[in-house]
Amino acid sequence: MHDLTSRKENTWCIGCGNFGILGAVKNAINRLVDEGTPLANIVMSSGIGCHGKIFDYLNISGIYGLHGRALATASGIKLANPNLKVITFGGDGDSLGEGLEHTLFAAKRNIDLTLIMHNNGNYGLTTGQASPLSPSGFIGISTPMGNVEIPFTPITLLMEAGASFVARSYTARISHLADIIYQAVQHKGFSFVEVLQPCVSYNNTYSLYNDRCHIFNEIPQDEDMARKMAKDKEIIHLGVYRKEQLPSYEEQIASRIESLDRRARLELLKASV
Amino acid sequence: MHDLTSRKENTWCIGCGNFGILGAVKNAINRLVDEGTPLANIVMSSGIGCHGKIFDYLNISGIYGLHGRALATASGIKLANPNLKVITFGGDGDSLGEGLEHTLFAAKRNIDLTLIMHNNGNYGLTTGQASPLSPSGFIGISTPMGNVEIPFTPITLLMEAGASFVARSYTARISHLADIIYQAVQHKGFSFVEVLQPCVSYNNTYSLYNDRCHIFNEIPQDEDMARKMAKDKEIIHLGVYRKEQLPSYEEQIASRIESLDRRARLELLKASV
Amino acid sequence: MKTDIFTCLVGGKAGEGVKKAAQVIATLAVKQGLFVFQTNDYQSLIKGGHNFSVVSISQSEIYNCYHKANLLISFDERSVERHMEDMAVGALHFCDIADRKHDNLIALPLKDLIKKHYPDGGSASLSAIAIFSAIAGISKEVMNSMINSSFKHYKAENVAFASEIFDLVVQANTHSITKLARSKQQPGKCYTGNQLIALGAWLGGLDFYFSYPMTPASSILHYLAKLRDSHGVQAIHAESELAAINMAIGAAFAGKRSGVGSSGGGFALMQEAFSMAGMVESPLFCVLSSRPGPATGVSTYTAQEDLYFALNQGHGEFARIVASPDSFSRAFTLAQELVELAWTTQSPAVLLTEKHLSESSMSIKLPLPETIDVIPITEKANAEYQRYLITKCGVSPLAFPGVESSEDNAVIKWNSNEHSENGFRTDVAQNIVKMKDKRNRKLQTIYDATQKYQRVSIYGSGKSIVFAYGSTALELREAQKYHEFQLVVPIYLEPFPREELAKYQECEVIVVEHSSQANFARFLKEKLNVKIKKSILRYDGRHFSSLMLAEAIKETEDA
Amino acid sequence: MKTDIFTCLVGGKAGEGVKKAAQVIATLAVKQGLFVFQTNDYQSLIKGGHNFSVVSISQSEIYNCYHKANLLISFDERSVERHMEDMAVGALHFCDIADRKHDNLIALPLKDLIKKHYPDGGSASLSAIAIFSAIAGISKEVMNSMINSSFKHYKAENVAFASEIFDLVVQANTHSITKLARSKQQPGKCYTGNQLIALGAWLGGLDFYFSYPMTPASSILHYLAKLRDSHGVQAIHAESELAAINMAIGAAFAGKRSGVGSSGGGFALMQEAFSMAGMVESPLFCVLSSRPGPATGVSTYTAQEDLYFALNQGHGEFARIVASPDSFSRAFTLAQELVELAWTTQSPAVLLTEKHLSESSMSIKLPLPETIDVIPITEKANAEYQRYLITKCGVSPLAFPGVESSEDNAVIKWNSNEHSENGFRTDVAQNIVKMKDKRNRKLQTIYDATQKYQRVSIYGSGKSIVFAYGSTALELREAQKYHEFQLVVPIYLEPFPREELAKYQECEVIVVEHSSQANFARFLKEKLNVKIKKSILRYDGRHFSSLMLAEAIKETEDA
Ligand SMILES: Cc1ncc(C[n+]2csc(CCOP(=O)(O)OP(=O)(O)O)c2C)c(N)n1
Ligand SMILES: Cc1ncc(C[n+]2csc(CCOP(=O)(O)OP(=O)(O)O)c2C)c(N)n1
Ligand code: SF4
Ligand code: SF4
Ligand SMILES: [Mg+2]
Ligand SMILES: [Mg+2]
Repeated sequence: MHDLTSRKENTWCIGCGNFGILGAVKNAINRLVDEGTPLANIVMSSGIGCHGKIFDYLNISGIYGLHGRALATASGIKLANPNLKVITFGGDGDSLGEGLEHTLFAAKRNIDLTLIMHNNGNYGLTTGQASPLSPSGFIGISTPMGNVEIPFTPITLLMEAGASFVARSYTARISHLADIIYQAVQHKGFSFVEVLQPCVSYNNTYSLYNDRCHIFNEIPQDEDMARKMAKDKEIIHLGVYRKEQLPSYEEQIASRIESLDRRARLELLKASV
Repeated sequence: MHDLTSRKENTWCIGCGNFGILGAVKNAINRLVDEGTPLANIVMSSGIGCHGKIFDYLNISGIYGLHGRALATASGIKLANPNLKVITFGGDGDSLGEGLEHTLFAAKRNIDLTLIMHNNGNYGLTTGQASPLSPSGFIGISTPMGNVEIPFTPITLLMEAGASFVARSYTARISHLADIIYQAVQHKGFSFVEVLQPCVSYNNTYSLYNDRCHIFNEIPQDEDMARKMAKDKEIIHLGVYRKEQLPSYEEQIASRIESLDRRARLELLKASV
Repeated sequence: MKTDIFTCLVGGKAGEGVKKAAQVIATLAVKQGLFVFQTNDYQSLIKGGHNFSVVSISQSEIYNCYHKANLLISFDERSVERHMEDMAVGALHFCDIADRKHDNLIALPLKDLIKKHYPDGGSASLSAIAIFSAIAGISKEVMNSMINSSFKHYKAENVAFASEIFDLVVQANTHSITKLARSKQQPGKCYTGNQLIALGAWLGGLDFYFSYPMTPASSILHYLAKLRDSHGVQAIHAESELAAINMAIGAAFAGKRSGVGSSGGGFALMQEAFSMAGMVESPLFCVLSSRPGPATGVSTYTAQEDLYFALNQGHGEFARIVASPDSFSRAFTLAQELVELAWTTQSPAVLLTEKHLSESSMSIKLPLPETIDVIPITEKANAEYQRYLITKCGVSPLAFPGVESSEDNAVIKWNSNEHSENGFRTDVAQNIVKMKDKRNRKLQTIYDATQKYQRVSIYGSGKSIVFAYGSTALELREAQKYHEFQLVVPIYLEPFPREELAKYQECEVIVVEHSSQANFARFLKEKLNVKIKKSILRYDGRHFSSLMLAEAIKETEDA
Repeated sequence: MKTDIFTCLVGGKAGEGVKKAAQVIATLAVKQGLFVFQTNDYQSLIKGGHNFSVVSISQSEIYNCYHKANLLISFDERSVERHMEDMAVGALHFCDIADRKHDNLIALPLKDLIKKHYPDGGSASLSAIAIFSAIAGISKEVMNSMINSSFKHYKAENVAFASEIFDLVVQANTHSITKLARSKQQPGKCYTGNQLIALGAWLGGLDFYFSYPMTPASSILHYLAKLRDSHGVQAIHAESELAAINMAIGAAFAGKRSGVGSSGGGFALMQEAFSMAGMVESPLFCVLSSRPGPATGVSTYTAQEDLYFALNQGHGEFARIVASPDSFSRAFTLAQELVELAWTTQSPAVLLTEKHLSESSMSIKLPLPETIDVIPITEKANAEYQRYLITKCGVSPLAFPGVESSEDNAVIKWNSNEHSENGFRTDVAQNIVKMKDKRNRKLQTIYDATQKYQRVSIYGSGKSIVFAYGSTALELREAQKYHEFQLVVPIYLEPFPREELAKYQECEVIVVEHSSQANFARFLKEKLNVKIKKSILRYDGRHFSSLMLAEAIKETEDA
């Protein structure tokens, strides 16, 4: 059991759902390591927001990226060293607002990365503005008269974009979450985990989620079913919505030859002029 | 009948599908004008690409915007003057690559705009790179070994994001296209028209589309049906996939009072200090 | 430290209402006819950590906060420890009984009283207000009415809680402290810099503000959003900065005055469209409020690192305006001016400021004009209308689509490609030259247009000439209370006010700025060929101590 | 015009193979031991319009194209009209019979012959090659073998078509024209500037190139993409420029040399991440190839408007390198240097160039080094590893995750927030200062590191001192054939090579550039306090005529 805790003081609000994610990720990483993945081969990237602070609390290598760009950063890491398992932490503003494009393209390409999206339904770190996942009517500091937009459904949006692994879990179901994260990282191809993450300061959804969440165990047999479950207004279904084996981006574009050292490059050029 | 042709020389390749779009848009605008919309109230914005050149050929007001940003530009126009009918022309690279975020957010907000997306399956103006809609295997100048990505399905992607009017047509079915564009502009809320647009220079899809395209007349009764039709691999279904009346963004956020003139502002401030 | 200055520091965890306490204390002081400066030191977190807020109060105008406090109120142990050094001679330091680790602390049962009055949990915020009121000789009635108007919830509990603390402090009657004399002056009201920017821009005609939140600019968005229905202004939180600025250009095209605001990172994302504003000749009001960079940097602190970045935004060559307010009142007037200039010159205009101005508060009288001359800038347009008509001044007639003043056959085309006079795209050599020349002629037109406003401030006189810009000028004006020098502040940076500043050419000057690379000094060298006697730099994100500035300037003279 | 220079101009519609014809003509000339410069004038459209390509051929090195052609080949009427004025004395102008509107044109049945040889449609491209070959005294065999190796399809038809035209031209035997003498020199090969940048960067170790297409940078992406399997390099067309640059930083973190490229508009979108490269101290190679701005501007023409933008990219203060190649060979060597410098100093390095260099071709011998000293820059890392270790030179040890040289317990953290030595976020005042000071120390380190490369070029001597940068230097070197002057070219712009250029301090100089605001002159004034005797500006997107430059410089001296 590796203690993956850094020495950095944790500044999440007491009761924040992010603690659940941190705990679950640690569990998942330990399981991966136990099963043979060298810890040194697990790296992370994160965006900017409360979610991004996990970078400071998790003692593994990685890049604390720009707001919205952590998946692009992660894609570069993965392409450069396909041996690394890359886990990206994004906020709902981060991954589906500022960085929406990168999220959907990572899914479309099926690059072998994992995106863990902290869905707290608002912009936490900037003190509670409405996010792309805030419900209609949400009163935030930038929408004092109420949000008029209809939130995206991340599960179906990511399925639509082509993500080959799509799942949802909840920070208060740590062992479920840890298992989902483990599966996501193990999955070859792009994996997306929507994590329902209550924000005690600006969007306290604990009782809503505690009431409504329900874990399912079988991957829905077809897309229509998955979509219905994802959009269910009564029950919030937690589990894996899609898991498909498709060729991953980095495999498909690999060069036939390895990167040459500079002397070999010089020889190749000399030969060609 | 207004002749909406500008005096600018047309530089599209002979045979380019864009001519069909230009013709259809002119028809649609004339129909709108005939039915009472003042021509002066119809404005356009466009991105950068072969599609964007329509800005120069259509003699109406508008903004020739930045690559990928034409919908954001259009949103500003609409918010500032909700009386205007705003038509945006985007490329597939433009609207679903560089500008994907704006496209999905315009749909999500249901702002009353029309996006006409010239789907030519490549980046035409920059000489034929693979686009977000290029098929897998597409040999373009930036993917000489073949595109490995799976294209988005614009219809379902836009439905997923929340567009309230979603349709598909084909440049070689001008009257169908003109009617769809007319409906789209008339629709209150965000309307999206995917136009299949053969690019004779880099992606000549005429025979494919001529063989496979089929017009349907009834809006599919449910979402699952619409999705199946949109993704059909055999038949390319042309028609309106969704048409729903939902409150539009600009209506919902309207201020209770009109913009004040500066003297009235001064009085208001004087009263408040 | 001037004897008429009283500084109160409140420290505690984020979420405990430290900032709110300080703001109410500032407002209370203003109600007494006193002048205040209020600032907040906090980190990028929502609850916990360590925040502190400072209010410096004076009988005359005060331009900065002081580092040594006369009254300290610590809500937790960390605050006690952190601020032991910040006590002025004779200072009082209040804390909870549990945190009384030092002899010279005055303990109150703060936590117990919170539990007593708010069984469901409450915040320490009000205790600071009560302690301050008791110490400063403010009556319980005044205090309670202020509390009533400042806190929406738990009105009865608040009054009971505050009153009990007030009484305890009066009973403690520890040492004597100069009571704050009620003055007959009218210091005005407390505003944050961002509020003044927002109000000023609005008075300048701003109808639409498009933004994506980013500290320290976010509160402009929040403030304007609240004014929607009362002031008829729209503040829109867009999906990204890129969206925001392109929307703003669209809104300008349709005839509405629009603006954007962010910090450096957000502006970094807006460069392409900023350049587009130059090309399509869109009026565009921008607020760039700086924090330490590069990249995400230090999000809640102050800096002036973005000077060259702000001056050189956008690829390609085009005219722009960049100006930085040197005071709180100027934030208000300059925002108005820049909206106006953006529209009269059809150019992007940047209000460059810093967290220190954006998020601090100061008591000012809102400098409202008597009347406003509304110069109509909209032209009538007909079929002959040419968006980019070549003119001597470089500015072409501006018309809007679908409005009364434009005839139905007017075709109004804005073009991000190089274009001919009619707005259609061109790549013909002569057209390119003509259009670039036209746009370049705006450089002079803008220079002339700025002339009707105050472009340079000069404060005081003395042996040394000290240059600064932005809110650093405030830090220096407070320093002038301790040492005399001449403070020269270019408000307009681009176009550079060369006439007003010509007399400083080749002079020996001291330059004060919040930059690690002395970029403002570099700028002055380029513009005025000044000799830099000394660069006084602070780049740890904190504001300058005015006392230390006075000292440092004096030292330079003695050397 | 020098008598040993022969210029051939091919004009026609986009899609007719104008550019291809000129490229093959250039290659043919090089095969004869002649030197060439080849450039293309085209618009942003795929078929139609009017394109023309020019090849200037000489027995000695030639640095620019000429405006007056000795041989003109017009594929359509518009070309005929456009280029009547571009005929040098005694020039031959070939066209199709239908377009023979002027007496001094030589008509050939071009369109008929195309129909005859290619019933399904063909292009005029080959006719130009045949006309040139016949006129220049190149044998039919040499011509045909070149055609065979240059065109993949219709091999038999091509040879028949070209041969028939060749024979017609020989038969026409119109006037005498200096046949191009075969020379014994070795002019090397024809490369475009972008090919040289790509190859140079690759030789510098570039493994990943992330880009989004934008003229005139796109062909780097296209060229490298083709080399994937032969050279082991990846060229990735990302979803946007924002994606590209963030990917590049990610790749650098994982240990691979990476780069990005675009034009001004694309870099405008990359500013935030450019700043991030400064903060996380990521090595980052960038190619900024300019076209006229602002905004979309004029996409297929040349400009040097982005100087200040390029120098001041990204918010916040950090060190960077900006350099511009003054020749085609330099494009190759400088790209190598900049990749190397980016990695040794862990900083962003920008190769600033223009469409004129990027998309023109010149015959050069690839300046290959004998050997390469590979300096290992990867450090071993263990549990004690600190990504941002404070060092005297400002550069910290660089280690990569999950590789052999890093122990399993090494934690390697790159942080876009201000950070402590270990890479964790900080907002502590002292840490901010320490880290900024560390990064600022790189300014000197970079300056020293660039010293091992040639930072300034000086060409020729004469009465005037002429300053230029980038490919404007080529235009001036060709001008030196007609008038003597000293040409001074800073290759490195940031850090500025102050030592090498100290001797020009306060000098009177002429500055030549493709800018409407004389920004390079402004830059030199700031850096060297030079007196600008004359600014020679061209900003219509076209390259300078070297003859006119010589004239203009001479005039300044006579004045
Ligand atoms: C380019 C840029 N724009 C804005 C910001 C300011 N900012 C920091 S965090 C944040 C929003 C965070 O919301 P979300 O991604 O949902 O994360 P959360 O805090 O809710 O976990 C914003 C807008 C930034 N850092 N960078
Ligand atoms: C920011 C930016 N990046 C890149 C470009 C270059 N560019 C011009 S058009 C284009 C692609 C066009 O593709 P698409 O949008 O599909 O339009 P099409 O030409 O196919 O109609 C690109 C990349 C640009 N103008 N601006
Ligand atoms: S603001 Fe919300 S998301 Fe952020 S730390 Fe607090 S509870 Fe968590
Ligand atoms: S390149 Fe393709 S899209 Fe562009 S004008 Fe030609 S045919 Fe049309
Ligand atoms: Mg969030
Ligand atoms: Mg396209």
